[in-house]
Amino acid sequence: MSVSVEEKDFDISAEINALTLGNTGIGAVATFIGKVRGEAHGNKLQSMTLEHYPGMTEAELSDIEQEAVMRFHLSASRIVHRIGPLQPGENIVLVITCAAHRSDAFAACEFLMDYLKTRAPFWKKETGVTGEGRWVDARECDEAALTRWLKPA
Amino acid sequence: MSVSVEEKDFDISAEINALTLGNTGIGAVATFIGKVRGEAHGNKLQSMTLEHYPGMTEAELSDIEQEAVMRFHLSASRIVHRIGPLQPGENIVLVITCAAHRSDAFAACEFLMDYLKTRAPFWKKETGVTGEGRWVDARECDEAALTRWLKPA
Amino acid sequence: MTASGNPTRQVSIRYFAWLREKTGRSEETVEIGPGILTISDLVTWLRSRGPEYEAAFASPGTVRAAIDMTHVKSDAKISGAREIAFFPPVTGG
Amino acid sequence: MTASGNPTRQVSIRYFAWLREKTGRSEETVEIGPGILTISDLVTWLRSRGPEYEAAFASPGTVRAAIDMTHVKSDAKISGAREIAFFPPVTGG
Repeated sequence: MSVSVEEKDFDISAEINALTLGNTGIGAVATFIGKVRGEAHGNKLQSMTLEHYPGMTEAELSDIEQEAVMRFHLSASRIVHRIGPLQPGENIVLVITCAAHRSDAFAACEFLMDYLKTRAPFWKKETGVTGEGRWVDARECDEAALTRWLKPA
Repeated sequence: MSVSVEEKDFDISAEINALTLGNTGIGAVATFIGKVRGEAHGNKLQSMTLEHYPGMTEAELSDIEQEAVMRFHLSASRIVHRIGPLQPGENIVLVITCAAHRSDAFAACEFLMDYLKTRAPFWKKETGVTGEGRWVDARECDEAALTRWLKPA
Repeated sequence: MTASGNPTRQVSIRYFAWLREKTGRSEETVEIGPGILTISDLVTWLRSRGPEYEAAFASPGTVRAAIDMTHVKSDAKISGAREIAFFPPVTGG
Repeated sequence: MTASGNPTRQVSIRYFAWLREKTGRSEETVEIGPGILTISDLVTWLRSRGPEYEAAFASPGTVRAAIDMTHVKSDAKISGAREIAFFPPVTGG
Protein backbone atom coordinates (compact mmCIF):
# COMPACT_ATOMS: atom_id res chain seq x y z
CA MET A 1 0.00 0.00 0.00
CA SER A 2 1.67 3.17 -1.14
CA VAL A 3 1.11 6.28 -3.18
CA SER A 4 3.56 8.44 -5.16
CA VAL A 5 3.14 11.69 -7.05
CA GLU A 6 6.16 12.40 -9.20
CA GLU A 7 7.44 13.94 -12.43
CA LYS A 8 9.44 10.96 -13.59
CA ASP A 9 8.00 7.96 -15.40
CA PHE A 10 7.30 4.68 -13.59
CA ASP A 11 8.58 1.17 -14.28
CA ILE A 12 5.61 -1.19 -14.15
CA SER A 13 7.78 -4.34 -13.90
CA ALA A 14 9.72 -2.98 -10.94
CA GLU A 15 6.52 -1.80 -9.25
CA ILE A 16 4.81 -5.19 -9.64
CA ASN A 17 7.90 -7.03 -8.42
CA ALA A 18 8.10 -4.81 -5.35
CA LEU A 19 4.48 -5.65 -4.47
CA THR A 20 4.49 -9.36 -5.18
CA LEU A 21 7.98 -10.64 -4.39
CA GLY A 22 7.81 -13.21 -1.62
CA ASN A 23 4.03 -12.97 -1.24
CA THR A 24 2.74 -16.27 -2.64
CA GLY A 25 -0.77 -15.51 -1.39
CA ILE A 26 -1.17 -13.31 -4.48
CA GLY A 27 -2.84 -15.10 -7.39
CA ALA A 28 -4.07 -12.05 -9.31
CA VAL A 29 -2.46 -8.73 -10.26
CA ALA A 30 -4.58 -6.16 -12.08
CA THR A 31 -2.99 -2.98 -13.37
CA PHE A 32 -4.14 0.12 -15.14
CA ILE A 33 -2.05 2.69 -17.00
CA GLY A 34 -3.54 5.96 -18.18
CA LYS A 35 -1.71 7.63 -21.07
CA VAL A 36 -1.76 10.99 -22.84
CA ARG A 37 -3.60 10.68 -26.13
CA GLY A 38 -2.48 12.58 -29.20
CA GLU A 39 -5.90 14.01 -29.85
CA ALA A 40 -8.78 15.17 -27.66
CA HIS A 41 -12.23 16.27 -28.87
CA GLY A 42 -10.86 16.49 -32.39
CA ASN A 43 -7.93 18.74 -31.44
CA LYS A 44 -4.36 17.52 -31.86
CA LEU A 45 -2.28 17.89 -28.71
CA GLN A 46 1.27 19.13 -28.43
CA SER A 47 1.47 18.37 -24.72
CA MET A 48 -0.50 18.14 -21.50
CA THR A 49 0.47 19.61 -18.13
CA LEU A 50 -0.70 18.11 -14.85
CA GLU A 51 -1.09 20.35 -11.84
CA HIS A 52 -1.99 19.06 -8.39
CA TYR A 53 -2.56 20.09 -4.79
CA PRO A 54 0.49 18.81 -2.91
CA GLY A 55 -0.45 17.26 0.39
CA MET A 56 -4.13 16.89 -0.40
CA THR A 57 -3.36 14.64 -3.38
CA GLU A 58 -1.38 12.18 -1.29
CA ALA A 59 -4.01 12.29 1.48
CA GLU A 60 -6.90 11.60 -0.91
CA LEU A 61 -5.05 8.84 -2.75
CA SER A 62 -4.09 7.16 0.52
CA ASP A 63 -7.70 7.31 1.76
CA ILE A 64 -8.99 5.82 -1.49
CA GLU A 65 -6.33 3.11 -1.44
CA GLN A 66 -7.11 2.19 2.18
CA GLU A 67 -10.80 1.91 1.31
CA ALA A 68 -9.99 -0.39 -1.65
CA VAL A 69 -7.71 -2.60 0.43
CA MET A 70 -10.47 -3.20 2.99
CA ARG A 71 -13.33 -3.51 0.54
CA PHE A 72 -11.61 -5.94 -1.84
CA HIS A 73 -9.28 -7.81 0.54
CA LEU A 74 -6.18 -6.68 -1.30
CA SER A 75 -2.80 -8.22 -0.49
CA ALA A 76 -0.97 -5.20 -1.88
CA SER A 77 -1.59 -2.09 -3.96
CA ARG A 78 0.16 0.89 -5.46
CA ILE A 79 -0.77 4.21 -7.05
CA VAL A 80 1.70 6.35 -8.99
CA HIS A 81 0.52 9.59 -10.59
CA ARG A 82 2.74 11.83 -12.65
CA ILE A 83 2.70 15.64 -12.67
CA GLY A 84 4.25 18.31 -14.88
CA PRO A 85 4.40 18.46 -18.67
CA LEU A 86 3.73 15.23 -20.58
CA GLN A 87 3.81 14.42 -24.29
CA PRO A 88 1.27 12.32 -26.22
CA GLY A 89 2.03 8.63 -25.60
CA GLU A 90 3.52 9.25 -22.16
CA ASN A 91 2.20 7.57 -19.04
CA ILE A 92 0.03 9.57 -16.62
CA VAL A 93 -1.07 7.14 -13.93
CA LEU A 94 -0.38 3.61 -12.73
CA VAL A 95 -2.65 1.59 -10.43
CA ILE A 96 -1.73 -1.93 -9.30
CA THR A 97 -3.95 -4.17 -7.20
CA CYS A 98 -2.95 -7.61 -5.89
CA ALA A 99 -5.36 -10.15 -4.43
CA ALA A 100 -5.81 -13.89 -4.09
CA HIS A 101 -8.44 -13.95 -6.86
CA ARG A 102 -9.02 -11.97 -10.02
CA SER A 103 -12.50 -10.63 -9.24
CA ASP A 104 -11.16 -8.66 -6.25
CA ALA A 105 -8.07 -7.45 -8.12
CA PHE A 106 -10.13 -6.21 -11.10
CA ALA A 107 -12.86 -4.59 -9.00
CA ALA A 108 -10.32 -2.82 -6.78
CA CYS A 109 -8.39 -1.51 -9.79
CA GLU A 110 -11.55 -0.05 -11.35
CA PHE A 111 -12.70 1.31 -7.99
CA LEU A 112 -9.36 3.08 -7.50
CA MET A 113 -9.44 4.61 -10.97
CA ASP A 114 -13.07 5.75 -10.59
CA TYR A 115 -12.33 7.44 -7.25
CA LEU A 116 -8.99 8.84 -8.35
CA LYS A 117 -10.66 10.45 -11.38
CA THR A 118 -13.29 12.22 -9.29
CA ARG A 119 -11.58 12.87 -5.94
CA ALA A 120 -7.82 13.27 -6.30
CA PRO A 121 -6.95 16.96 -6.84
CA PHE A 122 -5.25 16.85 -10.24
CA TRP A 123 -6.00 19.17 -13.15
CA LYS A 124 -5.00 18.71 -16.76
CA LYS A 125 -4.21 21.55 -19.12
CA GLU A 126 -3.86 20.67 -22.78
CA THR A 127 -1.64 22.60 -25.16
CA GLY A 128 -2.72 22.30 -28.78
CA VAL A 129 -0.35 22.11 -31.72
CA THR A 130 -0.82 25.82 -32.34
CA GLY A 131 0.22 26.56 -28.74
CA GLU A 132 -3.19 27.43 -27.29
CA GLY A 133 -3.93 26.16 -23.76
CA ARG A 134 -7.18 24.65 -22.56
CA TRP A 135 -8.12 23.28 -19.14
CA VAL A 136 -9.72 19.85 -19.51
CA ASP A 137 -13.35 19.69 -18.40
CA ALA A 138 -14.45 17.05 -15.93
CA ARG A 139 -16.47 14.33 -17.65
CA GLU A 140 -19.93 13.56 -16.35
CA CYS A 141 -19.43 9.87 -17.09
CA ASP A 142 -16.59 9.81 -14.55
CA GLU A 143 -18.97 11.06 -11.86
CA ALA A 144 -21.59 8.54 -13.02
CA ALA A 145 -19.07 5.68 -12.81
CA LEU A 146 -18.93 6.19 -9.05
CA THR A 147 -22.53 5.23 -8.47
CA ARG A 148 -21.83 1.54 -9.01
CA TRP A 149 -19.68 1.48 -5.87
CA LEU A 150 -22.40 2.89 -3.61
CA LYS A 151 -23.97 -0.48 -2.88
CA PRO A 152 -21.72 -3.01 -1.16
CA ALA A 153 -20.65 -5.65 -3.70
CA MET B 1 -3.53 -8.59 -31.43
CA SER B 2 -1.48 -11.65 -30.73
CA VAL B 3 -1.35 -14.77 -28.64
CA SER B 4 1.61 -16.77 -27.32
CA VAL B 5 1.84 -20.02 -25.40
CA GLU B 6 5.32 -20.54 -24.03
CA GLU B 7 7.42 -21.98 -21.21
CA LYS B 8 9.45 -18.89 -20.52
CA ASP B 9 8.33 -15.97 -18.42
CA PHE B 10 7.02 -12.75 -19.99
CA ASP B 11 8.23 -9.16 -19.60
CA ILE B 12 5.19 -6.97 -19.01
CA SER B 13 7.05 -3.71 -19.75
CA ALA B 14 8.31 -4.97 -23.09
CA GLU B 15 4.87 -6.34 -23.97
CA ILE B 16 3.11 -3.06 -23.16
CA ASN B 17 5.72 -1.06 -25.07
CA ALA B 18 5.32 -3.27 -28.12
CA LEU B 19 1.55 -2.65 -28.10
CA THR B 20 1.51 1.07 -27.38
CA LEU B 21 4.64 2.53 -28.98
CA GLY B 22 3.68 5.06 -31.62
CA ASN B 23 -0.06 4.61 -31.09
CA THR B 24 -1.18 7.83 -29.41
CA GLY B 25 -4.82 6.87 -29.77
CA ILE B 26 -4.35 4.67 -26.71
CA GLY B 27 -5.39 6.39 -23.48
CA ALA B 28 -5.95 3.29 -21.34
CA VAL B 29 -3.99 0.08 -20.82
CA ALA B 30 -5.46 -2.59 -18.56
CA THR B 31 -3.45 -5.67 -17.71
CA PHE B 32 -3.96 -8.84 -15.73
CA ILE B 33 -1.34 -11.25 -14.45
CA GLY B 34 -2.32 -14.59 -12.96
CA LYS B 35 0.23 -16.13 -10.59
CA VAL B 36 0.79 -19.49 -8.90
CA ARG B 37 -0.24 -19.26 -5.27
CA GLY B 38 1.68 -21.09 -2.56
CA GLU B 39 -1.39 -22.69 -1.13
CA ALA B 40 -4.63 -24.03 -2.59
CA HIS B 41 -7.61 -25.31 -0.61
CA GLY B 42 -5.46 -25.44 2.52
CA ASN B 43 -2.72 -27.53 0.87
CA LYS B 44 0.76 -26.11 0.44
CA LEU B 45 2.08 -26.38 -3.12
CA GLN B 46 5.52 -27.41 -4.25
CA SER B 47 4.78 -26.66 -7.89
CA MET B 48 2.09 -26.56 -10.55
CA THR B 49 2.30 -27.98 -14.06
CA LEU B 50 0.33 -26.59 -16.95
CA GLU B 51 -0.64 -28.87 -19.81
CA HIS B 52 -2.41 -27.64 -22.93
CA TYR B 53 -3.74 -28.73 -26.30
CA PRO B 54 -1.30 -27.29 -28.85
CA GLY B 55 -3.08 -25.81 -31.81
CA MET B 56 -6.49 -25.65 -30.17
CA THR B 57 -5.17 -23.34 -27.45
CA GLU B 58 -3.89 -20.80 -29.93
CA ALA B 59 -7.08 -21.06 -32.00
CA GLU B 60 -9.35 -20.53 -28.98
CA LEU B 61 -7.28 -17.66 -27.62
CA SER B 62 -7.23 -15.95 -31.02
CA ASP B 63 -11.00 -16.31 -31.35
CA ILE B 64 -11.56 -14.88 -27.88
CA GLU B 65 -9.16 -12.02 -28.56
CA GLN B 66 -10.82 -11.17 -31.86
CA GLU B 67 -14.21 -11.10 -30.15
CA ALA B 68 -12.86 -8.74 -27.45
CA VAL B 69 -11.27 -6.41 -30.00
CA MET B 70 -14.58 -5.99 -31.82
CA ARG B 71 -16.80 -5.83 -28.75
CA PHE B 72 -14.70 -3.28 -26.85
CA HIS B 73 -13.11 -1.28 -29.70
CA LEU B 74 -9.60 -2.23 -28.65
CA SER B 75 -6.61 -0.51 -30.24
CA ALA B 76 -4.34 -3.42 -29.34
CA SER B 77 -4.26 -6.54 -27.19
CA ARG B 78 -2.03 -9.41 -26.16
CA ILE B 79 -2.37 -12.76 -24.43
CA VAL B 80 0.60 -14.76 -23.14
CA HIS B 81 0.01 -18.05 -21.32
CA ARG B 82 2.78 -20.14 -19.85
CA ILE B 83 2.96 -23.94 -19.85
CA GLY B 84 5.13 -26.50 -18.10
CA PRO B 85 6.19 -26.63 -14.45
CA LEU B 86 5.82 -23.44 -12.42
CA GLN B 87 6.73 -22.59 -8.84
CA PRO B 88 4.61 -20.62 -6.34
CA GLY B 89 4.98 -16.91 -7.09
CA GLU B 90 5.65 -17.47 -10.80
CA ASN B 91 3.53 -15.87 -13.51
CA ILE B 92 0.97 -18.00 -15.36
CA VAL B 93 -0.87 -15.67 -17.69
CA LEU B 94 -0.69 -12.11 -19.00
CA VAL B 95 -3.54 -10.24 -20.67
CA ILE B 96 -3.12 -6.68 -21.96
CA THR B 97 -5.90 -4.58 -23.47
CA CYS B 98 -5.43 -1.10 -24.95
CA ALA B 99 -8.26 1.29 -25.77
CA ALA B 100 -8.99 5.00 -25.98
CA HIS B 101 -10.89 4.93 -22.66
CA ARG B 102 -10.58 2.96 -19.46
CA SER B 103 -14.07 1.42 -19.41
CA ASP B 104 -13.36 -0.50 -22.64
CA ALA B 105 -9.86 -1.54 -21.56
CA PHE B 106 -11.07 -2.86 -18.20
CA ALA B 107 -14.13 -4.64 -19.60
CA ALA B 108 -12.10 -6.29 -22.37
CA CYS B 109 -9.44 -7.48 -19.91
CA GLU B 110 -12.06 -9.09 -17.66
CA PHE B 111 -13.88 -10.54 -20.66
CA LEU B 112 -10.66 -12.12 -21.95
CA MET B 113 -9.83 -13.64 -18.56
CA ASP B 114 -13.37 -14.97 -18.09
CA TYR B 115 -13.35 -16.64 -21.50
CA LEU B 116 -9.78 -17.84 -21.25
CA LYS B 117 -10.60 -19.51 -17.91
CA THR B 118 -13.55 -21.44 -19.34
CA ARG B 119 -12.63 -22.01 -23.00
CA ALA B 120 -8.88 -22.22 -23.54
CA PRO B 121 -7.69 -25.84 -23.25
CA PHE B 122 -5.24 -25.61 -20.34
CA TRP B 123 -5.16 -27.94 -17.35
CA LYS B 124 -3.36 -27.41 -14.08
CA LYS B 125 -1.88 -30.19 -11.99
CA GLU B 126 -0.73 -29.27 -8.52
CA THR B 127 2.10 -31.06 -6.77
CA GLY B 128 1.89 -30.80 -2.98
CA VAL B 129 4.89 -30.46 -0.69
CA THR B 130 4.78 -34.20 -0.01
CA GLY B 131 4.95 -34.89 -3.75
CA GLU B 132 1.36 -35.96 -4.36
CA GLY B 133 -0.25 -34.79 -7.60
CA ARG B 134 -3.76 -33.44 -7.98
CA TRP B 135 -5.57 -32.11 -11.05
CA VAL B 136 -7.22 -28.80 -10.29
CA ASP B 137 -11.01 -28.85 -10.51
CA ALA B 138 -12.81 -26.29 -12.64
CA ARG B 139 -14.53 -23.68 -10.49
CA GLU B 140 -18.24 -23.09 -10.92
CA CYS B 141 -17.77 -19.39 -10.29
CA ASP B 142 -15.63 -19.20 -13.43
CA GLU B 143 -18.51 -20.57 -15.49
CA ALA B 144 -20.92 -18.20 -13.71
CA ALA B 145 -18.68 -15.21 -14.50
CA LEU B 146 -19.41 -15.75 -18.20
CA THR B 147 -23.09 -15.00 -17.89
CA ARG B 148 -22.48 -11.26 -17.50
CA TRP B 149 -21.15 -11.09 -21.07
CA LEU B 150 -24.23 -12.65 -22.63
CA LYS B 151 -26.13 -9.38 -22.95
CA PRO B 152 -24.52 -6.75 -25.14
CA ALA B 153 -23.08 -4.02 -22.91
CA MET C 1 -28.21 -38.58 -44.36
CA THR C 2 -25.44 -40.72 -45.82
CA ALA C 3 -26.06 -44.08 -47.37
CA SER C 4 -25.69 -47.12 -45.12
CA GLY C 5 -22.78 -49.48 -45.61
CA ASN C 6 -20.12 -46.88 -44.65
CA PRO C 7 -16.79 -48.56 -44.27
CA THR C 8 -14.99 -48.23 -40.96
CA ARG C 9 -12.83 -45.13 -40.91
CA GLN C 10 -9.76 -43.88 -39.11
CA VAL C 11 -9.84 -41.05 -36.64
CA SER C 12 -7.15 -39.65 -34.40
CA ILE C 13 -8.11 -39.40 -30.74
CA ARG C 14 -6.26 -37.30 -28.17
CA TYR C 15 -6.52 -37.37 -24.38
CA PHE C 16 -5.49 -34.62 -22.00
CA ALA C 17 -4.92 -34.19 -18.26
CA TRP C 18 -6.42 -37.01 -16.19
CA LEU C 19 -8.01 -38.58 -19.26
CA ARG C 20 -4.50 -38.99 -20.62
CA GLU C 21 -3.35 -40.46 -17.32
CA LYS C 22 -6.30 -42.83 -16.93
CA THR C 23 -6.32 -44.12 -20.50
CA GLY C 24 -2.53 -44.34 -20.39
CA ARG C 25 -2.11 -42.62 -23.75
CA SER C 26 -2.04 -39.11 -25.14
CA GLU C 27 -2.93 -40.00 -28.70
CA GLU C 28 -4.06 -42.97 -30.75
CA THR C 29 -5.58 -43.66 -34.13
CA VAL C 30 -8.64 -45.89 -34.04
CA GLU C 31 -10.87 -47.54 -36.62
CA ILE C 32 -14.47 -46.68 -35.87
CA GLY C 33 -17.48 -48.49 -37.28
CA PRO C 34 -20.35 -46.94 -39.22
CA GLY C 35 -22.71 -47.12 -36.24
CA ILE C 36 -20.73 -44.53 -34.31
CA LEU C 37 -22.28 -41.20 -35.24
CA THR C 38 -21.83 -38.88 -32.26
CA ILE C 39 -19.36 -38.11 -29.50
CA SER C 40 -21.65 -40.05 -27.13
CA ASP C 41 -21.54 -43.11 -29.40
CA LEU C 42 -17.75 -42.86 -29.51
CA VAL C 43 -17.50 -42.64 -25.70
CA THR C 44 -19.74 -45.70 -25.31
CA TRP C 45 -17.58 -47.63 -27.76
CA LEU C 46 -14.31 -46.48 -26.15
CA ARG C 47 -15.55 -47.60 -22.71
CA SER C 48 -15.98 -51.10 -24.08
CA ARG C 49 -12.31 -51.28 -25.06
CA GLY C 50 -10.86 -52.01 -21.64
CA PRO C 51 -10.80 -51.13 -17.94
CA GLU C 52 -8.51 -48.09 -18.46
CA TYR C 53 -11.11 -46.57 -20.83
CA GLU C 54 -13.92 -47.61 -18.51
CA ALA C 55 -12.15 -45.76 -15.69
CA ALA C 56 -11.39 -42.69 -17.79
CA PHE C 57 -14.98 -42.29 -18.96
CA ALA C 58 -16.69 -43.46 -15.77
CA SER C 59 -18.29 -40.04 -15.23
CA PRO C 60 -19.12 -38.79 -18.72
CA GLY C 61 -20.46 -35.56 -17.21
CA THR C 62 -16.90 -34.53 -16.28
CA VAL C 63 -15.51 -35.16 -19.75
CA ARG C 64 -15.42 -32.46 -22.43
CA ALA C 65 -14.79 -33.04 -26.14
CA ALA C 66 -13.48 -31.18 -29.16
CA ILE C 67 -13.72 -32.07 -32.84
CA ASP C 68 -10.88 -30.71 -34.96
CA MET C 69 -9.96 -28.33 -32.12
CA THR C 70 -13.43 -26.88 -31.61
CA HIS C 71 -15.43 -27.44 -28.42
CA VAL C 72 -18.50 -29.65 -29.01
CA LYS C 73 -21.34 -31.17 -26.98
CA SER C 74 -21.74 -34.91 -26.54
CA ASP C 75 -24.47 -35.09 -29.19
CA ALA C 76 -22.18 -33.58 -31.86
CA LYS C 77 -21.89 -35.59 -35.10
CA ILE C 78 -18.38 -36.90 -35.74
CA SER C 79 -18.68 -37.51 -39.46
CA GLY C 80 -15.76 -35.88 -41.22
CA ALA C 81 -13.78 -35.47 -38.01
CA ARG C 82 -10.02 -35.81 -38.39
CA GLU C 83 -9.11 -35.36 -34.73
CA ILE C 84 -11.28 -35.82 -31.67
CA ALA C 85 -10.06 -34.82 -28.21
CA PHE C 86 -11.29 -35.68 -24.73
CA PHE C 87 -10.35 -33.66 -21.65
CA PRO C 88 -11.66 -32.43 -18.29
CA PRO C 89 -13.18 -28.95 -17.88
CA VAL C 90 -10.37 -26.49 -18.52
CA THR C 91 -8.49 -24.83 -15.66
CA GLY C 92 -6.07 -22.36 -17.24
CA GLY C 93 -5.53 -18.72 -16.46
CA MET D 1 -22.50 28.42 18.67
CA THR D 2 -19.59 30.80 19.37
CA ALA D 3 -20.08 34.13 21.01
CA SER D 4 -20.48 37.14 18.77
CA GLY D 5 -17.73 39.73 18.52
CA ASN D 6 -15.17 37.31 17.01
CA PRO D 7 -12.12 39.22 15.89
CA THR D 8 -11.11 38.98 12.25
CA ARG D 9 -8.83 35.99 11.68
CA GLN D 10 -6.20 34.93 9.20
CA VAL D 11 -6.72 32.10 6.79
CA SER D 12 -4.56 30.85 3.97
CA ILE D 13 -6.35 30.51 0.62
CA ARG D 14 -5.05 28.51 -2.33
CA TYR D 15 -6.19 28.56 -5.94
CA PHE D 16 -5.59 25.85 -8.53
CA ALA D 17 -5.90 25.43 -12.30
CA TRP D 18 -8.01 28.13 -13.94
CA LEU D 19 -8.92 29.63 -10.56
CA ARG D 20 -5.21 30.25 -10.07
CA GLU D 21 -4.96 31.76 -13.53
CA LYS D 22 -8.05 33.95 -13.21
CA THR D 23 -7.28 35.27 -9.71
CA GLY D 24 -3.66 35.68 -10.73
CA ARG D 25 -2.35 34.04 -7.56
CA SER D 26 -1.77 30.54 -6.25
CA GLU D 27 -1.85 31.38 -2.57
CA GLU D 28 -2.62 34.31 -0.30
CA THR D 29 -3.34 34.95 3.36
CA VAL D 30 -6.46 36.98 4.01
CA GLU D 31 -8.11 38.52 7.07
CA ILE D 32 -11.72 37.45 7.17
CA GLY D 33 -14.39 39.09 9.28
CA PRO D 34 -16.64 37.38 11.82
CA GLY D 35 -19.66 37.40 9.49
CA ILE D 36 -18.03 34.93 7.12
CA LEU D 37 -19.13 31.55 8.37
CA THR D 38 -19.27 29.24 5.33
CA ILE D 39 -17.48 28.60 2.06
CA SER D 40 -20.37 30.39 0.30
CA ASP D 41 -19.89 33.44 2.51
CA LEU D 42 -16.20 33.42 1.73
CA VAL D 43 -16.83 33.20 -2.02
CA THR D 44 -19.26 36.11 -1.86
CA TRP D 45 -16.71 38.18 0.01
CA LEU D 46 -13.85 37.21 -2.33
CA ARG D 47 -15.92 38.22 -5.37
CA SER D 48 -16.20 41.71 -3.92
CA ARG D 49 -12.44 42.11 -3.81
CA GLY D 50 -11.87 42.88 -7.48
CA PRO D 51 -12.61 41.99 -11.09
CA GLU D 52 -10.11 39.09 -11.16
CA TYR D 53 -11.98 37.43 -8.26
CA GLU D 54 -15.32 38.30 -9.83
CA ALA D 55 -14.17 36.53 -13.01
CA ALA D 56 -12.76 33.50 -11.17
CA PHE D 57 -15.94 32.92 -9.17
CA ALA D 58 -18.42 33.98 -11.86
CA SER D 59 -19.90 30.46 -12.04
CA PRO D 60 -19.83 29.20 -8.46
CA GLY D 61 -21.29 25.87 -9.64
CA THR D 62 -18.01 25.06 -11.39
CA VAL D 63 -15.86 25.80 -8.34
CA ARG D 64 -15.00 23.13 -5.76
CA ALA D 65 -13.55 23.76 -2.31
CA ALA D 66 -11.47 22.01 0.30
CA ILE D 67 -10.89 22.91 3.94
CA ASP D 68 -7.58 21.73 5.32
CA MET D 69 -7.19 19.39 2.33
CA THR D 70 -10.61 17.75 2.64
CA HIS D 71 -13.34 18.18 0.02
CA VAL D 72 -16.29 20.21 1.34
CA LYS D 73 -19.59 21.56 0.02
CA SER D 74 -20.32 25.27 -0.28
CA ASP D 75 -22.34 25.31 2.94
CA ALA D 76 -19.42 23.92 4.99
CA LYS D 77 -18.46 25.96 8.08
CA ILE D 78 -15.01 27.47 7.88
CA SER D 79 -14.45 28.10 11.57
CA GLY D 80 -11.11 26.64 12.59
CA ALA D 81 -9.91 26.32 8.98
CA ARG D 82 -6.19 26.90 8.50
CA GLU D 83 -6.14 26.45 4.72
CA ILE D 84 -9.00 26.79 2.26
CA ALA D 85 -8.58 25.82 -1.39
CA PHE D 86 -10.64 26.61 -4.49
CA PHE D 87 -10.35 24.62 -7.71
CA PRO D 88 -12.34 23.29 -10.68
CA PRO D 89 -13.72 19.73 -10.73
CA VAL D 90 -10.70 17.42 -10.78
CA THR D 91 -9.46 15.85 -14.04
CA GLY D 92 -6.60 13.52 -13.09
CA GLY D 93 -6.05 9.90 -14.03
